[in-house]
Amino acid sequence: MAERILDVKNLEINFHTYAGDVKAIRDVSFHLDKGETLAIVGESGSGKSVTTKSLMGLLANNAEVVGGSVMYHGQDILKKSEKEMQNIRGKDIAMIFQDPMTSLDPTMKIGQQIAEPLMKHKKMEKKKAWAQALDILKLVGIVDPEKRINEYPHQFSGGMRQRIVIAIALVCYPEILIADEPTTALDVTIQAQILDLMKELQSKIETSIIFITHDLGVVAGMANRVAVMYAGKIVEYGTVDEIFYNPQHPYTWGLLNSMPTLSSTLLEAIPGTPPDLLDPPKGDAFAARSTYAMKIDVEQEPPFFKVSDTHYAATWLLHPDAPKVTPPTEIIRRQKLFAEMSVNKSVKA
Amino acid sequence: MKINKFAKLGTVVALSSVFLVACGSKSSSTASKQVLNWNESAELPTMDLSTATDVVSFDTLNNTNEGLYRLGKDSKIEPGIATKTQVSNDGMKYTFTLRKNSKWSNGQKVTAKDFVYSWQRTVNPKTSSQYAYLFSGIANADDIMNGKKAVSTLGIKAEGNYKLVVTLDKKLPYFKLLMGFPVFFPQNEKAVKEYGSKYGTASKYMVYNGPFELTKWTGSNLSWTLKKNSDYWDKKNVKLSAINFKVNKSTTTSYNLYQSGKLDETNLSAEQAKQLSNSKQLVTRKGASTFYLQYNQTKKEYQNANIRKAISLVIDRKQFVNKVLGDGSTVAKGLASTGLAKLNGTDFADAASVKSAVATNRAEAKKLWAKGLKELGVTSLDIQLLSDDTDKAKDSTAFVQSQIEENLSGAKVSVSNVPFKTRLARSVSGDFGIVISGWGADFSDPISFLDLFTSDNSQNNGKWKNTEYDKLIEASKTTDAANTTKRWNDLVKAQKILLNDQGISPLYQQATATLVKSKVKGVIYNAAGVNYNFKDTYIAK
Amino acid sequence: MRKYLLKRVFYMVLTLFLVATITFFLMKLMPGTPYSNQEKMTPQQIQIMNEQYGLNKPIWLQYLIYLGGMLHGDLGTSFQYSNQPVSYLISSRIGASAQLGLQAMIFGVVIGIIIGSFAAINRNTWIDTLCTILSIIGKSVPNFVLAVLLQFYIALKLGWFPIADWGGFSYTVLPTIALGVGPLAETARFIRTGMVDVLNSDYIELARAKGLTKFGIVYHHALRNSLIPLVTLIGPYTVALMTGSMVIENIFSIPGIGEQFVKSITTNDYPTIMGVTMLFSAGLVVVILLTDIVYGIIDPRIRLSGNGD
Amino acid sequence: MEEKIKLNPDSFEALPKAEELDNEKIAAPSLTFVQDAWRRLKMNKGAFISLWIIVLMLIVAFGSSFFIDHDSLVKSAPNYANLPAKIPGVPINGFNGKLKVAGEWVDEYKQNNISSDKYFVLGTDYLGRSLAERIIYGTKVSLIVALVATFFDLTIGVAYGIISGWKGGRVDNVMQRIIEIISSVPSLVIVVLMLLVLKPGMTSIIAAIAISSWTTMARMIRAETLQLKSQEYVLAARSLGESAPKIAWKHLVPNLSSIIIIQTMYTIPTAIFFEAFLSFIGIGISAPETSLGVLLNDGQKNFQFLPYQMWYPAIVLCVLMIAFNLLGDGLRDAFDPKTRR
Repeated sequence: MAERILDVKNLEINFHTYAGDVKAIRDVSFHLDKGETLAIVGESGSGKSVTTKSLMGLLANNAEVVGGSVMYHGQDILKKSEKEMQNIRGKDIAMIFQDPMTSLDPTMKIGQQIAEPLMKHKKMEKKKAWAQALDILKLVGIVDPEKRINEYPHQFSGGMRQRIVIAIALVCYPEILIADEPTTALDVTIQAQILDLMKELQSKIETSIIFITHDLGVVAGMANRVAVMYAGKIVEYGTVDEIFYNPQHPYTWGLLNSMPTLSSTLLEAIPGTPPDLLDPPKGDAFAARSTYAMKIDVEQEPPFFKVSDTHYAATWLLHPDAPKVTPPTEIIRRQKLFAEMSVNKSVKA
Repeated sequence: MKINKFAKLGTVVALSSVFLVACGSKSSSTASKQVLNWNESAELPTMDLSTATDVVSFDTLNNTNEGLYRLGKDSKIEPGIATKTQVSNDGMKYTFTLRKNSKWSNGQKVTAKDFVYSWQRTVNPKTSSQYAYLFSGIANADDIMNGKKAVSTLGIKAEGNYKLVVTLDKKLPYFKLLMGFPVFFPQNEKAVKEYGSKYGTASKYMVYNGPFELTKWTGSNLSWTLKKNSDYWDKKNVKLSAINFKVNKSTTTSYNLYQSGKLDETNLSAEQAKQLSNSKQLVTRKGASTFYLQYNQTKKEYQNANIRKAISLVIDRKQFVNKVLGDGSTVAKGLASTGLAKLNGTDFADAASVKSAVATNRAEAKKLWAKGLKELGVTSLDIQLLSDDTDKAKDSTAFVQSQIEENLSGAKVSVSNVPFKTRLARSVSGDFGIVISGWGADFSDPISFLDLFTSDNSQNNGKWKNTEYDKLIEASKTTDAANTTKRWNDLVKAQKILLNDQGISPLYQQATATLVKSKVKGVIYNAAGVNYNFKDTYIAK
Repeated sequence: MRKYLLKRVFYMVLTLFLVATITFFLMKLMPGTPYSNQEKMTPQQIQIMNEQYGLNKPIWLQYLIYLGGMLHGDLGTSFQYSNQPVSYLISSRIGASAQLGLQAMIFGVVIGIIIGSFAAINRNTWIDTLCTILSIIGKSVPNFVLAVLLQFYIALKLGWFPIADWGGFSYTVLPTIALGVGPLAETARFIRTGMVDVLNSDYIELARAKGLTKFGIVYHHALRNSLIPLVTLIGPYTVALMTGSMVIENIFSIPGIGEQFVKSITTNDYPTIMGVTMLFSAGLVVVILLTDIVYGIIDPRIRLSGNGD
Repeated sequence: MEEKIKLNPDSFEALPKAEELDNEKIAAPSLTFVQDAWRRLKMNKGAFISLWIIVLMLIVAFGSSFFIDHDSLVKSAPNYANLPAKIPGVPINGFNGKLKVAGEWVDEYKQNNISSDKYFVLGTDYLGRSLAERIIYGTKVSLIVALVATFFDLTIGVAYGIISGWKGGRVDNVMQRIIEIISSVPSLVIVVLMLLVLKPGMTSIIAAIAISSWTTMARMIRAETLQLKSQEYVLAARSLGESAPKIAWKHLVPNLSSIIIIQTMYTIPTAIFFEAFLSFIGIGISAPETSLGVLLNDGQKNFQFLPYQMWYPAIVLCVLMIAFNLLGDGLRDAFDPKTRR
């Protein structure tokens, strides 16, 4: 069993707004093992970013952690002071942001921007820090780094900038790297390059990654495990294979169904919009958009039902009393594949 | 309370110091403190006496330079460079003997040639002196100014270095007074030539022969210092070692400075004067200037005497000077100011006053107004009231407007307060209905006022015309010039004609309220011509 | 870059030329004459005087002469000071005005930055509210009212600073404050808004994610980025200081340009009015050009994109 | 997994369609742009109070036209000159007819033998005219100057900006050069020069301020128009062949409205300040008309003795300026989509 380095339990976060409290994160629990990549998938507004920002202690002013804990090396990060958090950020837990166009300081040389964490955390002198910045620039694949280290962000393309952002995040060799939709703002061709780079660096630097995305397609190649979030809650989690080939939650079905694959030509969108978290629905938040909704879905929240040791899903459909439903054909196809895969596995075993 | 105590103490000290000075023994003990800090409300524009036009320039020239005479207290003539004056029997020729110990600050002696040079320079049209008109009466001056005769024909001749002969075209009863006015001071030819166009534009581009020397004046700065002139012939009677002048355009500022002891004198706004009317340090400088309403008689409504009289009668001048101005200004008795000239103990202003011309009688005014409107065949009248944009002028127009509109039905007054030069231009071009303007005497003689309203005078902007008035003024200058009483009577009669006809409606005789520290003694102030003479001033203590 | 500069300078000259032209003809429309004693002068004298001032020539010729003179730095002769060249009047007084303006600018900008960033860092707290109220008041109280109050209460009643006059540094304190409060309030508001924006930006979030201290973030990232746009305000500040000096110099009896300008207005001294107007315009145009150049130098985004347009 | 929850037998029946739809409603009330701005403005206490202060001042200033006219302005009563404030039933020094003279409170009304039933709420000026009346009238004049000048600023500035931005190319270039020239002379200098040429008075001041102050508005409108021009809906309107003025009116002006409103809120206090400044240096509104600037100028001359004569108009002027500035800030925040949450 791998070492568990991060353990999030029953996290609840509210945002205070003029209209009332927005319950952005509702009872979220997950963990991260050393060296693995956990993907958190969900539509925008489902609370992925809020969750990860709470790990960094970077929540907005009007956010309040109502309950839960985030255990990191046996200590609750949520209880740490700002000062203590400053020593964790960038050194132990680092983060890559979504938009490389805006996440670099336009008025500072990139060398300095990379060197900053080193000077802060490793107490390095400027010269030494810059030398190390140069190394990491090479590592992230910047051509002609000696020259470019003295340049400003606007002189770089989007992909290059994201490499720099990655360089900044990795320069202190953090234990956990949180990547918040790191490829969303990039061209598809660049996306692949960045993803490859991240995979390559992960093996070099031996970091654990929490990979946040709304794009399941990206997840497949990156993650070991996947957590699907909807309306501030995790609705299903499991290994990549379990999520991709044996999904149980209708929302996961919807996500997979709306993803292009080689075999299917028809893409199906999930109808409706996410619920308003000012006043979250009583039962299953997805019920309103689900074609499989049952009466109980609007009355009571579903608990997690165990599918396998690593796979849980919060849907009443898994209740023994629930009627058996037929998932979309694409899902049936996937589940078939999954069955074959497990047979193969057991054969190999 | 406090003020009283200090004031008493001040007098005692003052008396004793006068005593000491009178003994002529010790002045050094006070010399170290003999510095006066004086407030000015405007910059010093020039030190070239030929082109100077303003009070500050003339005042400064009067203290740094000297002519044939100095004007002492009450415009009394005191010795200057002239030690002896001979007047010919017909009064047309003056011979001055000059002192030999007067020196320019460039080391040259002051000679008769300097006077000749200075006068010729001033009347020369090329110099374009705006005060050259004062030379009118001196032989050939008018012709020279009009470019008809050569400058050298001017009636002034130097006989040797120390004798000066002046010949006149006509008798000038006030000739000696004129000699105390800086335009008639000598100028050092060498300095004028040497400095060229820079002459008189900074303290170093000027030479001095008066009690003080000008220093620290760059030509445009806001402060300068008059330093005791160690070469002055009468230096032992000059007690001040220096006078620091400081320009403060806001009386609020200058009063603050005065209160904090940075200034020994400040002029006050009307409001300040009103508030300080009980102060022991308040000194009211009565000016030789009268302010009056001048009607534009090229317009038919103002040709109507009833209208003019009605307007005049409606104004409560007493209330105006006491409550509105409150700076010590007094109700004008007539055109010529009080204290200007006396004959046998009677002031000209009293002799020539017409009570009804400056009285308030609203019932009468309404009657006359109605009559006047009827004669004009109108029921209402728009009155354009023009004046300067100074505070006093604004107060005046506001008050006159309120008095007219409140009491004369059908009168609608529109007011414009414009800068001085704009006001002048509009006066000259006749672009006004009624203008509130003032005139200050250049020298202490009623003629300085009365000359204004002869029909051919260029300054008679209202174009009031009265042949008898013209004749009387002419007579005072020619046939009656030699006879003091006759001349006096002519002038009295003339002013009465002017007032009875309301050619103008006098408002008030201007005074300037100032605060002067009680330790400052011996400041000589004259209303007409140059105002301040600091030669005898000293600080008591 | 050179081409761009040349273009700018060309437009600058063109602008000044047009300003000179317009001012010149405006002055010709003004009522009144330069002489204060016109009635007492003979026609001969007036004619000679008009010749001296060049007023007898046709207006177009006067205009050409004026323009020609201006090229040599000759702005004519003042009407109120006899024989005093306007260029001398201006040059002898520009020092005080420039010193006062510069001090007021530095005072306003520096204190404004401190207050503004303080408010932004503590936004939505009472500190922010206090700073906002102060800057609104600073923006709303006319500088001449403030000057009168400062002079009376601080100088006269408390005696902390000289009441008026122009001497050492202590003389400049009150006028500097009176003049600088406007820019101060403006700067504080500008910096606050800018810094709130910057503090909400992604790169500040990244800086926080790096684990930098609050001070480090504000000093190294937020301040830098919110200061750069401040350069664009220097032009408007210059205007505010030039015009503000007109009354402030009067109240504090400072021998400066603004004071001179007001005097020349009330004395119909056209050459001085024109001269000061030209000076103000030229100053402003140069300041705007300089701020554009400086902006290009300190903002790397503009600096390296070349033309800076 | 243990179930602590009671499950009904029918719990697992499929949900009827109607209920599904019901859940799709959005909980937060939907607001139009203006409504949203208004709500946000109301949230901003300072701005909201300012709005009411301005409304109140407008009502008082313009409502006073029925009571304070030309006659009451012109009428002087030197007997009552320079009396301090006296409010019936207020025994506080400074509001009971007493004035601090040389450190002691003196009843000026008694000293001047004024009948005890005479009250001046804010005292009187040097001609014995009620200061309260004059301040109200002065406020009106200041507001008129500001509003009318702003109106011209608005029309000229907006039209100029739209034309310049819309036409683009050479027209835009020339128009921008013109703005550059105008704004290279400090606007106060322009105003002063204009006033020297025009006859002094309210019309001239309004004209002078209007002429010099529209450039900022024009610049902002132009920049925004340039952006709007390339928006899809404008392109759509163009491709449908709508005329340029119609597009400007139907599409541009509504979208520019927030900028216009905000900029206006800042122009008004600037105009008020200009007017006060001009009156202060003595070339502003001429008697008998009065304005806050005139009153301030009159008051400051006498500040050492009758401080109330400057304080009252100064307070009114400052409150007015603060109110407009706060409202401007409030509107900017309310309209600025960036701060919409």
